[in-house]
Amino acid sequence: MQNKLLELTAAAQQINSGASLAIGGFTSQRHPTALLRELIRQKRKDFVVYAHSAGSELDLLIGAGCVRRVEAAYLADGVLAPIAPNWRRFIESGELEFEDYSNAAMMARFTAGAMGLPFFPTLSMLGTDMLEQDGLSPESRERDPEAAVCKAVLMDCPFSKRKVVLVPAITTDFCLLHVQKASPAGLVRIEGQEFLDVQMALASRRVIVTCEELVDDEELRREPERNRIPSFAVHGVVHVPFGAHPHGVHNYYDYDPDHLILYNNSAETEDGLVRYLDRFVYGVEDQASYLNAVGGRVQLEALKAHSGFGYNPKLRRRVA
Amino acid sequence: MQNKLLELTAAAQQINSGASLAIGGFTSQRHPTALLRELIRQKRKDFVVYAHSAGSELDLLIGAGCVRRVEAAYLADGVLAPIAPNWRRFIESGELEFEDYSNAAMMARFTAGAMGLPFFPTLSMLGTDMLEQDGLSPESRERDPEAAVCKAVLMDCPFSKRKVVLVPAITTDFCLLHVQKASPAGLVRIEGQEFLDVQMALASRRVIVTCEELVDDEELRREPERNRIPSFAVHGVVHVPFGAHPHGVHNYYDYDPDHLILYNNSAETEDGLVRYLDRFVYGVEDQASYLNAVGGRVQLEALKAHSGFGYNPKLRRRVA
Amino acid sequence: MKILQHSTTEIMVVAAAREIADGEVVFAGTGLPILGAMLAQRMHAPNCDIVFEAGAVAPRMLHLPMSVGDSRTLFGAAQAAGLFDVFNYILQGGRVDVGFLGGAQIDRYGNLNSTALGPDYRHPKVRLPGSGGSADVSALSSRTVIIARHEKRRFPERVDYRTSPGWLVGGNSRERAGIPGGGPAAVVTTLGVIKYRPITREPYLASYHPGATPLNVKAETGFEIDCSEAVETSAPSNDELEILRRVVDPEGIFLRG
Amino acid sequence: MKILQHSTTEIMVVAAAREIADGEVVFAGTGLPILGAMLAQRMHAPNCDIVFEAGAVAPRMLHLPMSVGDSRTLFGAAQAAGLFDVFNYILQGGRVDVGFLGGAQIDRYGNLNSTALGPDYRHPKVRLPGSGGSADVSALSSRTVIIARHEKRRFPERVDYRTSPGWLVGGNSRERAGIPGGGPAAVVTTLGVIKYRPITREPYLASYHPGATPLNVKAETGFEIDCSEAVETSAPSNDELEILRRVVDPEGIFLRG
Repeated sequence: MQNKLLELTAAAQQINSGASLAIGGFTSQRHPTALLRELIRQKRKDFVVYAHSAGSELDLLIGAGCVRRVEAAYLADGVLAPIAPNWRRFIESGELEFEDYSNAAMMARFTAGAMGLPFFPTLSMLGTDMLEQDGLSPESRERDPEAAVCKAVLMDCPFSKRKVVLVPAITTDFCLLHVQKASPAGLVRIEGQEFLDVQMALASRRVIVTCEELVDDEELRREPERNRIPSFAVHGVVHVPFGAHPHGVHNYYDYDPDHLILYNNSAETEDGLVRYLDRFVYGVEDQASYLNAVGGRVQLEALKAHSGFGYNPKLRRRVA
Repeated sequence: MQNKLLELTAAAQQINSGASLAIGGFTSQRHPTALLRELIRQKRKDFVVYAHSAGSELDLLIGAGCVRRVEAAYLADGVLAPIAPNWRRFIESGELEFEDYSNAAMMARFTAGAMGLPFFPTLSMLGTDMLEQDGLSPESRERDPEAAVCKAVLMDCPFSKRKVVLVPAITTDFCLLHVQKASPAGLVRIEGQEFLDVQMALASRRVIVTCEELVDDEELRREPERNRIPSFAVHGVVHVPFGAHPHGVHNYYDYDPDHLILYNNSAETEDGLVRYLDRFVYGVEDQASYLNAVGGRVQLEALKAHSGFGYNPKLRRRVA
Repeated sequence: MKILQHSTTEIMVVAAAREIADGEVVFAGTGLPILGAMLAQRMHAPNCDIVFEAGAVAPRMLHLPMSVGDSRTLFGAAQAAGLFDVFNYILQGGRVDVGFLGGAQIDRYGNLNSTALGPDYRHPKVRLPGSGGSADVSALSSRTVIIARHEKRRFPERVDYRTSPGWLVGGNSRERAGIPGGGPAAVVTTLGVIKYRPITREPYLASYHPGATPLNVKAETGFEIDCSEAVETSAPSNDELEILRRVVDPEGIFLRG
Repeated sequence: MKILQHSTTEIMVVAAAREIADGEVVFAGTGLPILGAMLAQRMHAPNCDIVFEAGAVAPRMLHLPMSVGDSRTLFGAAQAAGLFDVFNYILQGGRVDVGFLGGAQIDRYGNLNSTALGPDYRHPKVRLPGSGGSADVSALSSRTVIIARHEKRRFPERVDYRTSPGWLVGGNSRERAGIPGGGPAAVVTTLGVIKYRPITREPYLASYHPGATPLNVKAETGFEIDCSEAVETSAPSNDELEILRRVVDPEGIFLRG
């Protein structure tokens, strides 16, 4: 049995500038943020990121100047950050290439990649400007070998005469996930909502998984119905407790409302963003220092999920 | 909360002659055979059955004269019945309409129905006679409102120029499943392989589930990651222990090699089939009498799954 | 008995909740839609099943989620799935009775914009988060209910970018575009409830909230709206307000947003 | 040490097992393919992962399954999935290194028939079970290994019905048809092992089993086959036979079929 265990720094070293990425999670949940901070520290550039509903994990990567293009459906952290601040600023200032799809369309695109299909059909996006207006110009699509030849194609179904939208497959160089449990051999256990992690992983050439807990392969084989990604599709496993902070991990800890608001407020200005990066990314050398910087044991304890809930029902979320 | 509990006879009464059916399970596993025997007793006719890899459950339905047309990939019970005998005889004598697809293509067709799509793309069946030769004549397709307008369509992908096969969606009137556990509100728990039960259920207008064990909704809500069919898509729940016999149910009991061979040998001739039907279908009034007829407590005890295996590791399968 | 006073947010949520019938499958977007669905479940629609695009299906939530991906959406859930199952099997599969949505802009025919403000999509004045599941819910639910603050700048004749399809340009234009679901049934705002005529899909004011008038609505609406049949919205009951404040959002996350 | 005698079934399974390299992902069809994969896992390929179309992924089977849907395929499995995941994500997703198949007829270019015998598909002389996953594995694995009893009637120039694509009509015809996977690498029979030339895809006899001769092979083959380079298959080792008989199929379900 292959041992796929890696240290966080070594995992980040595998991920080259210019790579295309899929990042697991959903808005404020289960993003591999520790790994993303390490990528920022290692000064990666020019990523193309495909996402459905991303949160501040991708916003931070954009703010740190690591991203060339985003194709996505949504960037926000719920009410804590109704518009992801760098996403907004970088697009308004023309510094970021972007393409808009709906969540169902991005889901369809990743699913096509996972299934080895060149496209996927959807009934969504009909009648919307997402089919009428492109974020990417035809020239930039031609220039960019990563980009699909066009955004979507409208077809008449040969069986029913209904209109169907075809969206192009996504296959990324890397998929980065954060999950509850993983084994050194690459078995992965997701608890709670799956989001789109399974399809993102299978649409990727290499999958790197950070996890809250490292467990035996045997333990995960005891309930094979709950394993949804074949271990032969997983290439690296990194043990990173609190690896999704400031986002939440079902059954482990809640999102951190204080930090998410601090992030959102900081990132609304360039200066604020620079100070945030200095304090929480460049100024900390590893995950342990980061956890100290965000409040250490006391703060983390306050986020811990309560048994039977999966989150902390006592968490104060209305931040003054 | 709606109570969807039904008796077996009442469940069968809902299923009208002429209906299109999807039947859960796979070759020798987890078919709703008790419900199918009740349909035969109730003299239903003219079913259109869509299947992937069916076993003697569908073969019996064909033999009893209940089926007008089958679209499927495979009918056999492994080495116990390498060719389903009625499937063979009815086709060779021209008494059954049929259409051949591969398992992946039937999976794709049910998936399209489950997803509300009129078709699904696949890279399979390219270069095969399944794309060249139709079982159904164009006239019989035209006559039959249930049939798709054509078997499959070859297209050039507009993004990649690759060849892609489009197969038409299946939506059935009824999906009949047999599962390990279900709740009166219609939550369903499948243990072991899912086969295609989830997609078949979601591609159907009405879903009737027979189960080994009736459990509380609360019990199934404790592990929501393992529930894969929304209860609002399930319309009837019937408690039928050993409801899949002679097929197996993972974690409950094994397939019955003696009975499967007895079936296969009987069904190889018309006379034998008539005798089998008299003895095991028409001659038994309910599931309890059936279980007595097939060997009662002693035989069922010998099939019971052992803990930690999901099947009976001591079962003698080489029948003299 | 003292009648409780309500805020404009509260009556909006209450009026939205009343659009849900018992036993329906409700797809709820982030924000006020969640409050509306949770309130309905505790009032007249105890058997409605709520579905969230991030993966929670038919939960019995105890605590208000801050977004549709929140772990709180999973409490007591019948299923913990993901985007794949929810969008493909439940939404596009035609199993959602009513989709609950918000939007930054909403136009005459109930089309929504949550992508970008300004005339040039590629160089917007304000870049918004994007569709998320909004376009999908708008296209694929049997009907939708939209919740929005009633301000003139948010209610233009035509949205700057059509993220989510309403009745498009009215008449049968939605059907002609091949959109399978049923379109907006109601827009619940801080001032009243807008509905649409059956054939023309022209908007009309169905009701105005206590304290508001048809004139207020006309003044805050950037398109022509027929107010001739409008009646006053029946005020939130004490029960509705109590449950909303004490059970659904005791922290005041959205109600005191 | 005494050298154990082997049956034609046994040498076929042993030769097939040797086609699996350690660490590969193997898709196994019902029957002898399962024996081959289980034997390989216990001999030279302990880290190969076996995949079954009914849903079992990477099991550590203790007991021989009678078909690919058997619960025995699940023992120690990494995943209990279903047709959807296995066909879409694993097979069509390009993750299967080698597919193991049988067939009632196999022709010159390794095309298989498991649908119907006779000239008229709609009115066949013998109706067979159908493709099952055979067409899919043949189209979508990186390579396939076919296991078949070597009899003239089973090895015609052209199959009556092409259920599963081999090299079609030779040359680059498979590629031209748009089939993504890599085609048959070997046909392991009761008499020997047939392989295919790189460009022309013409069959040739790579080896004949002990006790058989190239002449036997030619006599039992309905198409022309080049036997000029054939060598004798190395006999099954005692280890291979012991494991096959005592561990893989102690009941003799397939070996004494």
